[in-house]
Amino acid sequence: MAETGFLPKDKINGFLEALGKDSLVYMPVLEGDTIIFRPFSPEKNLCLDRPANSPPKSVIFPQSDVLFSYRYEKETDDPKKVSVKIESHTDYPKAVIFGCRPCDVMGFTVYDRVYIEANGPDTYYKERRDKTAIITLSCPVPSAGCFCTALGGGPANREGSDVLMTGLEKGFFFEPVSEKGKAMLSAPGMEDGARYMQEAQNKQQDAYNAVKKPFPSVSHTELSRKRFDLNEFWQQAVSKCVSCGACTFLCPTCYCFNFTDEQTLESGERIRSWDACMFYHFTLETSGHNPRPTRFERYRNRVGHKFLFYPEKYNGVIACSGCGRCIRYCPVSVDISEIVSQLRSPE
Amino acid sequence: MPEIATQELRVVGFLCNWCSYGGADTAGVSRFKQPTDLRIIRVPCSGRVDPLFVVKALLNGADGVLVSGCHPRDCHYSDGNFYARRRLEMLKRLLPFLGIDERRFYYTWVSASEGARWQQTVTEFTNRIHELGPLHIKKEATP
Amino acid sequence: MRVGVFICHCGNNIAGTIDVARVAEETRKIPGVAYATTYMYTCSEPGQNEIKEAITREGLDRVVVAACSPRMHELTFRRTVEKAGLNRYFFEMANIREHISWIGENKDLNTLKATEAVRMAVAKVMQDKPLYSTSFKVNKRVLVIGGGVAGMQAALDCADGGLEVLLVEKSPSVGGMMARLDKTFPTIDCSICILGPKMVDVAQHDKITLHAYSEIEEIKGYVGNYQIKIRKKATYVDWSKCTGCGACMEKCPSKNSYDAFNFGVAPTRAINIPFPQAIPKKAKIDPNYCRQFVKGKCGVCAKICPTNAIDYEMKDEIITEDIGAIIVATGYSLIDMDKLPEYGGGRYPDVISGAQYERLLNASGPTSGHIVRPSDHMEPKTIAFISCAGSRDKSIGIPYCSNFCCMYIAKQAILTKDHIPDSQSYVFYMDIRSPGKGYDEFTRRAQEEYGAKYIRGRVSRIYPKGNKMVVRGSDTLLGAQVEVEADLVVLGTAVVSTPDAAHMAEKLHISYDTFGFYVESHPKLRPVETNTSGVFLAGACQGPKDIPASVGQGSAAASKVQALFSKDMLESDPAVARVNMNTCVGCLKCLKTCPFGAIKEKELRDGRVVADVIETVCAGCGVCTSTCPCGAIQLQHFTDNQLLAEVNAICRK
Amino acid sequence: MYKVKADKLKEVVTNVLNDVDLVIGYKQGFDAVHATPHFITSADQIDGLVWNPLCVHNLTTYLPALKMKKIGVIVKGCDSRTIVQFIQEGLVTRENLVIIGIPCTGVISVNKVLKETSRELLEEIVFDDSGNVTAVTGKGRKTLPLAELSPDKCRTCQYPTPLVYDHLVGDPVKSDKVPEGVYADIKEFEGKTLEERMKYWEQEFDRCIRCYACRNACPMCICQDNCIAESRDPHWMTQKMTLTEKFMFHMIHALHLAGRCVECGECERVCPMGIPVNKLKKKINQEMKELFDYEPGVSLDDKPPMFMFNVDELKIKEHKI
Repeated sequence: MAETGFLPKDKINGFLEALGKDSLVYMPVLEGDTIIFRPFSPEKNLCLDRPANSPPKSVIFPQSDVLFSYRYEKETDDPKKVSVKIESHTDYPKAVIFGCRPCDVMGFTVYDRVYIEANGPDTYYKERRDKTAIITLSCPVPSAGCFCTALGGGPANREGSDVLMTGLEKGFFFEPVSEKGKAMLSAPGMEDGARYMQEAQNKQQDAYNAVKKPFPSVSHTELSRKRFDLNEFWQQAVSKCVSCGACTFLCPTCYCFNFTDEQTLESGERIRSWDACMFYHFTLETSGHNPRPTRFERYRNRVGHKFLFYPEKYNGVIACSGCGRCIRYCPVSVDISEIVSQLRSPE
Repeated sequence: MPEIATQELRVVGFLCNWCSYGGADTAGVSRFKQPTDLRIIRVPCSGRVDPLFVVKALLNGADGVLVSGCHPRDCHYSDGNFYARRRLEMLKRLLPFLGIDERRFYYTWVSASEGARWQQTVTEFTNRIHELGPLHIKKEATP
Repeated sequence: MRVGVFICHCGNNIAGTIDVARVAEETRKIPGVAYATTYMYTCSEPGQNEIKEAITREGLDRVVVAACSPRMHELTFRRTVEKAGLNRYFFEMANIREHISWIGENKDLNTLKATEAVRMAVAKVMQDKPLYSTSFKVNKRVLVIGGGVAGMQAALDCADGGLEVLLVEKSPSVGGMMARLDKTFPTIDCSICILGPKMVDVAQHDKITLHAYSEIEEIKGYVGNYQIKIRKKATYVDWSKCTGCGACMEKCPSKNSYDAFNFGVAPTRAINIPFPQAIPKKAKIDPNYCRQFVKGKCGVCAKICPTNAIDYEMKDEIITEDIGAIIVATGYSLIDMDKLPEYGGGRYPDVISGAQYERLLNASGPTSGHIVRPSDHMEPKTIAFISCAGSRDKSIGIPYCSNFCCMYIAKQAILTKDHIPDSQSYVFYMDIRSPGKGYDEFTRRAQEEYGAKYIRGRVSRIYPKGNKMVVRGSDTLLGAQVEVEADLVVLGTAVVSTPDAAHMAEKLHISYDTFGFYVESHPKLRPVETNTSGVFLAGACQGPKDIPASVGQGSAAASKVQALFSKDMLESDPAVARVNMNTCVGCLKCLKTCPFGAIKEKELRDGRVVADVIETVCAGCGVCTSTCPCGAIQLQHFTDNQLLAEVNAICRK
Repeated sequence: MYKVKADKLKEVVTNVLNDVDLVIGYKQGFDAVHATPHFITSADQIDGLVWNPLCVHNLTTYLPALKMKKIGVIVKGCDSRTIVQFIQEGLVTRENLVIIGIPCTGVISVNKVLKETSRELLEEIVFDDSGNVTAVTGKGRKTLPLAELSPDKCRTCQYPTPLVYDHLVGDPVKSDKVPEGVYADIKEFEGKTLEERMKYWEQEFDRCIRCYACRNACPMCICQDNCIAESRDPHWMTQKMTLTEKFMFHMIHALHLAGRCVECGECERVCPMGIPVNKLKKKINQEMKELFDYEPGVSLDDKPPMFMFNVDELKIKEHKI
């Protein structure tokens, strides 16, 4: 049994179709100029040229998720008696994420600590996570704003993936990371990867070197608390922020959510939907008071959560994978890497 | 809750209390027979009808929406229907751009005394919606 | 929530074409509904008692009645639930009669529709919030606009009831149209003789303040608390000094001023007292004709005035008053004869209007009651009267009947015979409209006793021939063409609204119809109220009316005001717009669009500016709510959520 | 040319800064092809100011929130329309504004540049006076006329020179674009059948992630934190990610901008999912012009048509069923 695999370019569709037999396969699809993860179908325009605009986090952590629905039922004899029937929806299908990037997967490892390890598993998350296999593509070249290497990751980081693919001239080199991954080596069209190992490693090394490093490395202990607490610093840094949710909703490591109940006359649903600390409502209290009324306070929280609070709670792990999306897609180009390096530089 | 009878389509009407709702009453008092698809929502004035109500209805299952107020100059609140006229006209012209047949939305003026005009409006509009058939807007979204 | 639903049979009116039991059964399945039943006549007293009992027995906190139109019984049932201790706004009506049982033929579909109508009402009532009206003080002064017979009657009745009255008349004297009539039908009373005393009462009543030759400049506020501005137009005569001796009028050298009071039958002086019985009997200068104004020199009146009342420098004066209610009695006008070219009105001097003829008949008129024709001052022997001159004529946009022309033409025919025994009157009519006590007998007398020849048919053309006017028309009874060679033609010109009717309506925030007549709240049941509380209608400003009708409506309006003022405090309607100051972004688009100026800016402690509703001014149209982008201003009882609840109840994906 | 203007601009800003709390301009962004808003409160920041076709942002979007402060702001022709609209709606205090206008010869569309350079990492981008743009990547250099790289709004721009300003940096520029061109894209889209249009919007809106970038970047979206897309009272929308809800949100956005959208295109530029958000508003604007001869943000004494009326509407005819 081979250690690694190789999948010729022309075998991809067959490979995905095979996967599709027992699971829902999501792949990056090009729509106009936008790349977005969509369920596999041969007609769709698979695109691996660059990271998708939005990470595949919604596959495991849907943007809006009906946790359960409920129905009121009347007892016909006595219209005053009402009973409630609750129905939960956790029978998720097996899923495969194909062609996401190491920085995307790292997001799931960030969630795992919170939703599985820390305080008892969140069934909705865990169920999907367990049933999902992740086939990651190592990045051939960095995109504008990428800084994964500065955060200990890299274009070929294996953490969290089941398989790491590396795009080569004639096809894709497969390195299994988990048992799920190993199983894929026996997929139809898969060849032994041994003779492609070297080419792949060179590719991965070149990519690693190409990624820009705004700072050599970062740990939450190095950041200046003093500057972090200084309002003027943030006003200066992010007064231009328009306080939209693009950064958080595109972020592979952001995992905040909100609950809402939606009710009709007879029935209702409890919905868990993404929330963003950049939104005014995120901290708005019923009284009307808002502890984070201004935009810079909200942005400070975002940086704080990723580079201070999370690491403090989860032995030093930074909750940012350096995918650069928040920089690339920010309406006003707020650059988190620049802000972090400013927090890093000595007082 | 009985399901919508198969031959019926969903037609929603926003009627101002003073003229058109009264006109519908008059039609009733005069026993002017009408199709039964229409469901009437009473508002104080056509000026109260935010075009978004029409959109909301159409996106959420209505096959046709009808808004009716006092004739221009006869508004109970003197100006309400003048605002309505501009805003609803704007919406009517936008709908086809979205791919929704503008004939699914109709706004008009019926006074409290115009029972016959009301009967004619409801009948013709309902028939029109039946010609156009149900409005299909895709409902599911990919995660 | 525990909603109670009461479905009315309305005898067979509803139960005949809707399976009400089925509706109740389906409604019972809705979780929020604790009780649903049917009742034969829910609006009957036992029906209402059933609701009250159910509220206590079943512990209901919201009520829906599915029956007739809320326009019929909403108030009734609101009181019912209130009596049972619920807030009156925890109530909704589903209109399953006018909108369903009476118009739908298929019983199953009707039943389905009714079920959904109830469902919508339940959804709405569950979103309803309790509303409480606030009370405010009433200023018990009345403004009466217009000093015609209707306005004077209203003013006198209010004043006699002890209310303080401001009477504003735009011409120099009260009296209006009636003061210009010669006699009144059907009694042939002298018009001014019976009106004069009323005019004097108005002048002398210590509760009435008369502002003649004045106009309403501005009206602000709301029922119980209006602030008004009155423009007292410059008369160039100090009325506090003027004794009405008339010396100025005799000596005034500019003798060709237009005489509005006499409908321009003959000229008058630039300084004049409109008529002998004028109230107030004061002189005023018409600067369009007065030499002092036109040529810049004259000053005769100033010289001869025994009390030095003349003041050429006088300016309009604006006075402000606070009042609590308004009676509008602005009267009517007559259509301009130029608009009737086929009759040659305006073109031929001997074609005149009925109003002008009144002045010719009148003893104190310009001809001292001698009927002479304008062209050559000869006494006419053949007089043709033409009714419906403009009235009931769609082609010039007057489809309605002017109400009293038939009667006054009959009267004028009779008076003509009295004045000129050897005269012959012809009356062209479409059909004779003479309802009312003694009216029909009167028109018959004109024909039978006074020999007026009535010809049924429209006049097609009038043209001069020698010194006669040829009136050509068709006699539809004989089915023949007729031609009458008349010395004088009198047109029963159509009654139209006053030129500034629309303008006044906008000041008052009341609606007016396409003809400019003011619209009453209900054509049958609220004939003197308008849709703006505190504003009432009297007389022909609401539509053509004869004298008794106008007087009656004047009294009716007065009694409405008396009733309104019988309380010291009024309750405001709580179903008005309300602003959520936390979410209002202060764009003030609501302020720009509010038809009533009911929204003002308000600065909060933190300097934020938000919108603020003046509850008593807000009429509850909801334009602001559909204008506000962030839903911060919500019309109570018709909030977005309440309407959305109804939409969601019927539009489900 | 740009260099010269930039220097002139710095002079003006230096003076303006004396009597305002803040001047909003542009500085270089995180990479070669991005500029970013520059909030200048002290003289030492002026040096960072840049002026070139990378200055795409509509900086006026910050103004309503700063209504109480005295602000200097740098505007292109298109941006200036926003201020005109603000004034029409009373959303800013003119006295508190110092408007520094720059006659504009067009900006770039980052997306178009990236496409032309097959999304290689850009090392440098050069704008020369002949109106050419040279993009330098690891793979080499590519030179194209600015016109080919500019966003669609520039290609039909009618107002290159600011319509309202206190200082004008550089000489006024006349538009060489035909007015008819402005709504060409709308007319073209209307060539589609109803079904095609519906399908189009369903596909586009389906990508929406409701991040509200379009809303927050929109200068005319004055509700911002109080948008009804997120509120429960009124409760127009749920937080579900169904197509219906996404559709509804974009309708709210479009209808609330009816007769107000100045077509700065920010909503579309900032959309991370490449949704043509501006199209609906352009369509409405086309109708506003047709119905009320009204064009948002071009004349200080116009009134927005949705907040007024004529008793007799010349262009609105009674409809047949």
